[in-house]
Amino acid sequence: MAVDVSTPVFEGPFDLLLHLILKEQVDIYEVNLSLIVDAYLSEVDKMQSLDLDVATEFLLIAATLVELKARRLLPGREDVDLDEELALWEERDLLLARLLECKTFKDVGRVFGSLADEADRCFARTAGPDERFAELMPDLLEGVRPKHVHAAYVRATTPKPEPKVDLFHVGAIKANVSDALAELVDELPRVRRITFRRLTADLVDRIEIIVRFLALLELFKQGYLEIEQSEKFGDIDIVWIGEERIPVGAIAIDDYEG
Amino acid sequence: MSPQNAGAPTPVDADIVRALEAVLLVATEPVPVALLSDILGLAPDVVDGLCRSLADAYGEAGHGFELVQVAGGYRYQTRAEFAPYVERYILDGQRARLSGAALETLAIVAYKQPISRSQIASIRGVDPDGVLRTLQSRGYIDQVGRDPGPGQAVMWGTTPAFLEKLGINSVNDLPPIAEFVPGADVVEALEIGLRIPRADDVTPSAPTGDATGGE
Amino acid sequence: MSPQNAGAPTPVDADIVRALEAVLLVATEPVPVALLSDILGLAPDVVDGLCRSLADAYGEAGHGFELVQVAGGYRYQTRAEFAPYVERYILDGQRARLSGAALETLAIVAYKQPISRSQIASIRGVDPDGVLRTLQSRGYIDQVGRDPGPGQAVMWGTTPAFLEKLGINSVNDLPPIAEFVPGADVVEALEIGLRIPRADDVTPSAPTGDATGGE
Repeated sequence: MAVDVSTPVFEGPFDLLLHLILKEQVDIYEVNLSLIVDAYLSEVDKMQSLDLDVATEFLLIAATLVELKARRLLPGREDVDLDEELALWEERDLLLARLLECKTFKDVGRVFGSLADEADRCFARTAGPDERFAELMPDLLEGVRPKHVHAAYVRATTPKPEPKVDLFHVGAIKANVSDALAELVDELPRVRRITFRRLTADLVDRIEIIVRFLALLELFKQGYLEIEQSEKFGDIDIVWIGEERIPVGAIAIDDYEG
Repeated sequence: MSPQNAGAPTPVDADIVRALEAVLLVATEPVPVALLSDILGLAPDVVDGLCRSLADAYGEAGHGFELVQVAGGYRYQTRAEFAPYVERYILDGQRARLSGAALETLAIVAYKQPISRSQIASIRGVDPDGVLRTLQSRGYIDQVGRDPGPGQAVMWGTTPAFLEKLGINSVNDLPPIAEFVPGADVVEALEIGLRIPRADDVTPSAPTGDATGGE
Repeated sequence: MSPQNAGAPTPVDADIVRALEAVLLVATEPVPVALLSDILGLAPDVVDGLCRSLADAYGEAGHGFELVQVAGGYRYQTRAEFAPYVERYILDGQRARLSGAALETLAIVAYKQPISRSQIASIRGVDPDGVLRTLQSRGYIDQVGRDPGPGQAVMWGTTPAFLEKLGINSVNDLPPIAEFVPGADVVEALEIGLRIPRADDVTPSAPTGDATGGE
């Protein structure tokens, strides 16, 4: 098999998600979600020719994951908005369909690998007609002059310029959860209580907000803060309940050691 | 076992079968039935029948070579079991294997062609540019046109070299994609992995999932 | 008449005869008995006997091809009486122009000979095997030896026929390649030239590289 499934190097977020769910059989609550979201972000970052549709799609899927995880972290709510609920199901189904499609082609890829391995063992005859037929062979060099050979050599040996990467639309998405975490640990103990709206007011990109939200969830999970929402659609209050000052390194993000 | 009998079902001169063998021997790529039909002056279905009989005859006689239909034509090739000997002869014959990423991308292009890079990106969830460049430089895919819609994205398709790499005659010979859709067990596992907790679910009291999040 | 019986005089496994057929089928030049002997692990005279029996067997069975001993070794070739069909294939079935990739590979061989396929691959970034075969079958390049180093890679060079077609006496008559690294502007101009094919790009009489060809 050409595909080594045990490799710890994942090819993007779908690959990682499929591995976690199908091979490790974890549910995403157990997973450090920031890892998957970071995988998304680095793919968006890598997009060599900018493709806003694809980038947006990736971010929406990342947002769905965040929402799914948030559901399981935040205290159960008794009043559930039906529209919101349906929308979440729809997004979840979309993500599921995506993973199924990705898995389908992964499996086809494996079948292609076996076909190619089998075909590689058979060698075609390529000797061509022998010299008795030489004078019949069309002269492919008709009209070619030494200068054309020279030009072809220059073409073949000139280094190809690196394609220019145009990322100004995406801006510098350098956001990752570890950085956001460090910022929060620096900021929250001083302010003690702040609304999520204020905490993210200076952020422009939706993805930065998602990342900061993930960092908050991580802190919540580790018991450093409480999250309160007094009314539906009201502001979410973030309350720091941890130590006055903690060294940044003290907060370990659950590292993925796949 | 001899080629004289190979074309038995049709009253074809034995010399025609030998002429067929001669043409196939000098060919440097699979010869389409239409071309053989022109060269031999026989109807395409007769030629196709001759090729099949000849292939069967070689199989029964037990030769080290075989006649196969690949990439839209017939060609002679060595039988797989003699690869060790052939590789001893072809010192430079090492054949690069395709990576998992390349195979998956080929699978998508093969079944969805013509397809744009962004459609591939959204299926695989990764930027496909590097893999597309590799596959194109190895001749397995090529630009087959442009999307008529806005943006005029380059559309990709597979090449005859791809068919030869997989040893198949046509992409139509591939099994329907439905046969590869994951089974109920996989769907169920994904549903569990991505389940939406009901609103009245109790929040896990001690989210110590970190320990299991690793492996 | 099957190859199983071909080696009858010596108690040789039928599979060895098939392996012999497989090696002969992929060979692009006559295979010396000594090389066959190495590959099959049999004494040269046994191999020679096998080849003769095999040639006889093909003759009796009446194939369109034959196994013959020519200068340098054994090879498959078409039987003379089917030459008209082979000629029709050559005239009908072959493309009549050297592709850009083939011309570039030919240029690399011309300037860097003797050169191995892996050296060509590293310059062009693609597997050159198919192109090398085409160029060799046209008689423009040939194997000029083997690398004395480990692996003994086949080394390629241009032929006298190539020089004759170009109307020069020696590869030294080709325009010299400047040992300069092209500046960024040149690279960009080249890139633009490659990206936007001009109408006259398709004929060999005006390849795109002319403007930057350094004349």
